[in-house]
Amino acid sequence: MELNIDIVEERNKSVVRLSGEIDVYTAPQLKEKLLPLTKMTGNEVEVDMEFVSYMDSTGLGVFISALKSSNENSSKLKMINLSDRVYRVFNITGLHEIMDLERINKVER
Amino acid sequence: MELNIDIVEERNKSVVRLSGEIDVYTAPQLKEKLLPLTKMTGNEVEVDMEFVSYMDSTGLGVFISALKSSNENSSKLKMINLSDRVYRVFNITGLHEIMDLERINKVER
Amino acid sequence: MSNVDLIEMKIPAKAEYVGVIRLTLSGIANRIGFSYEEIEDIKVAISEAITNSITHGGVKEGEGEITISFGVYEDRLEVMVADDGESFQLNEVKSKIGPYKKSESMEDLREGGFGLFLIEVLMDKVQINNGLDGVTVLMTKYLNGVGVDLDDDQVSSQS
Amino acid sequence: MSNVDLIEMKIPAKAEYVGVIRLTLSGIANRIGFSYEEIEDIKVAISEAITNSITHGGVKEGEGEITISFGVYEDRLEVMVADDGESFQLNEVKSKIGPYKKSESMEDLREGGFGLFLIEVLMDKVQINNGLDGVTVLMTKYLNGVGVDLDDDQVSSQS
Ligand SMILES: Nc1ncnc2c1ncn2[C@@H]1O[C@H](COP(=O)(O)OP(=O)(O)O)[C@@H](O)[C@H]1O
Ligand SMILES: Nc1ncnc2c1ncn2[C@@H]1O[C@H](COP(=O)(O)OP(=O)(O)O)[C@@H](O)[C@H]1O
Repeated sequence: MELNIDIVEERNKSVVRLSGEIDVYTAPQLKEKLLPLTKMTGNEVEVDMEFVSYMDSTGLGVFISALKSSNENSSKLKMINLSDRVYRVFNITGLHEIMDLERINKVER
Repeated sequence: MELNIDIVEERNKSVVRLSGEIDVYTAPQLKEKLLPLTKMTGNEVEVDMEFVSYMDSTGLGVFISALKSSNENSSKLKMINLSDRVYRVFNITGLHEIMDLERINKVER
Repeated sequence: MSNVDLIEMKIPAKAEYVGVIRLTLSGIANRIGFSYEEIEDIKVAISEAITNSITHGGVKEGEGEITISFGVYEDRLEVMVADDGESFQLNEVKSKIGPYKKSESMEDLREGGFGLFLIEVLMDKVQINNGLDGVTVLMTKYLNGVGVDLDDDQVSSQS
Repeated sequence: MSNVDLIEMKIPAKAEYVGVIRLTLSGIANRIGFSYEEIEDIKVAISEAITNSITHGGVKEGEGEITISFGVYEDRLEVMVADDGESFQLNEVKSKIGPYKKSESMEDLREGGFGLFLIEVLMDKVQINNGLDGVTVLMTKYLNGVGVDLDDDQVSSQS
């Protein structure tokens, strides 16, 4: 019932490793850590979601504002290793059409 | 929140493999399956508790009546692969003194 | 013996307790016999309803109370989420929710409005009641995944 | 803002719901910061209290209701289990419970009576109230495992 957020900074790239649940309780922490990374021009932000066991619309909200910010600041946002469960939430809401998503063991966008 | 009870009959020996939780909901099923095995004279009843994730006093009640029955019917009752959690409940209540218990990775009686 | 078991919970309107309700729900849904996938879907739907009560209920964070009722039937689960906050214009809101549409430009992309939509997609039947003293969301999920229309308003008549 | 969060649950007095309460409890205790071992201990204590309400509450299986209240404090968890069944002679019972004693012969070995004893050992503070309309067990577990005696009767005054 917590969300661990691990950030590794590489050259022009930030890798964000999440593990736990993204809900109304944890989404604010995620937003606070993720948004600054998308504000660095030219930065490639890769969010590894392999160990995200739960996500609802509060998570979508965070990724939508991160996407907007990355568009405004010419950075890139990519979510990788999405489980079927997590992908399902993006997919039902149609957001898979505008987000750069890579499913676990399945390449899609 | 269920208890799976698997019984393998060998020569003069019954191996009972439990997995799940032993509580007020599942204890009656366990009693129903375990007691008849202790009623066979000379039978050796071995209960493998490795995958028991939870047990409370309702489980103790079942094992006490099985022990009584095995004493009356000259059979043997032995519990093996007890996790620390499960052993703790026998231990606190002092029942480890009269039961044949073998802890997981630790030999005791 | 009645043909429904009612489980009622009251929690503070605080974000940190949504996860607790998900755990309770998983136990109840498991008892009824829902699959892992179905349980995960119901978890999202209930979390959305509770999240709305917390964020839109109109109460200061931590001051309101949310009531969650689980109606356990043989063939279905009914979940009611009720807050004691402000009501809202359902029709106005309904015109705004739904999936992302390609026509939306990136700049206008809304960051919310997916919660009620997810509830509708993930559950078989949804009923929203706007009272003077808060919003009540009644959600039904059938065991076989098919939303048969039966006379099943036992929980709703309680609200 | 008060310094306690109250979570209240009502369940049918049926064996199948004890596991649901354990799940809820694990979420709440985890929030407070209890260790895995401590959470498992509290699970046993609460299950014992609910089991007693189901089996000794004097109601026909499936007809009574059990109320479980969780009082979430910074330094402790208070859990109250209350049934609407019959009361009992606490003093008479107290003389019978306890751990197994070597003096007991195998034939006389009691098959029950370990529930209340486990509650007392596993929790830091236990208070049993015998009302006219049922039994209330109030259990407290402190975060650091030490049962400091503070003025902490907020939940009990509710019963
Ligand atoms: N419990 C509630 N109390 C008051 N208003 C609500 C409630 N639930 C939903 N609403 C209204 O419905 C709108 C749509 O909700 P939803 O689809 O969950 O999206 P979001 O919560 O992201 O805005 C909310 O913005 C709010 O105006
Ligand atoms: N909620 C309750 N309602 C009525 N009697 C109770 C309740 N809880 C405990 N008791 C009484 O206390 C006795 C001891 O309980 P316990 O130690 O849990 O052992 P057991 O339940 O195995 O008998 C019970 O046998 C019963 O007589």
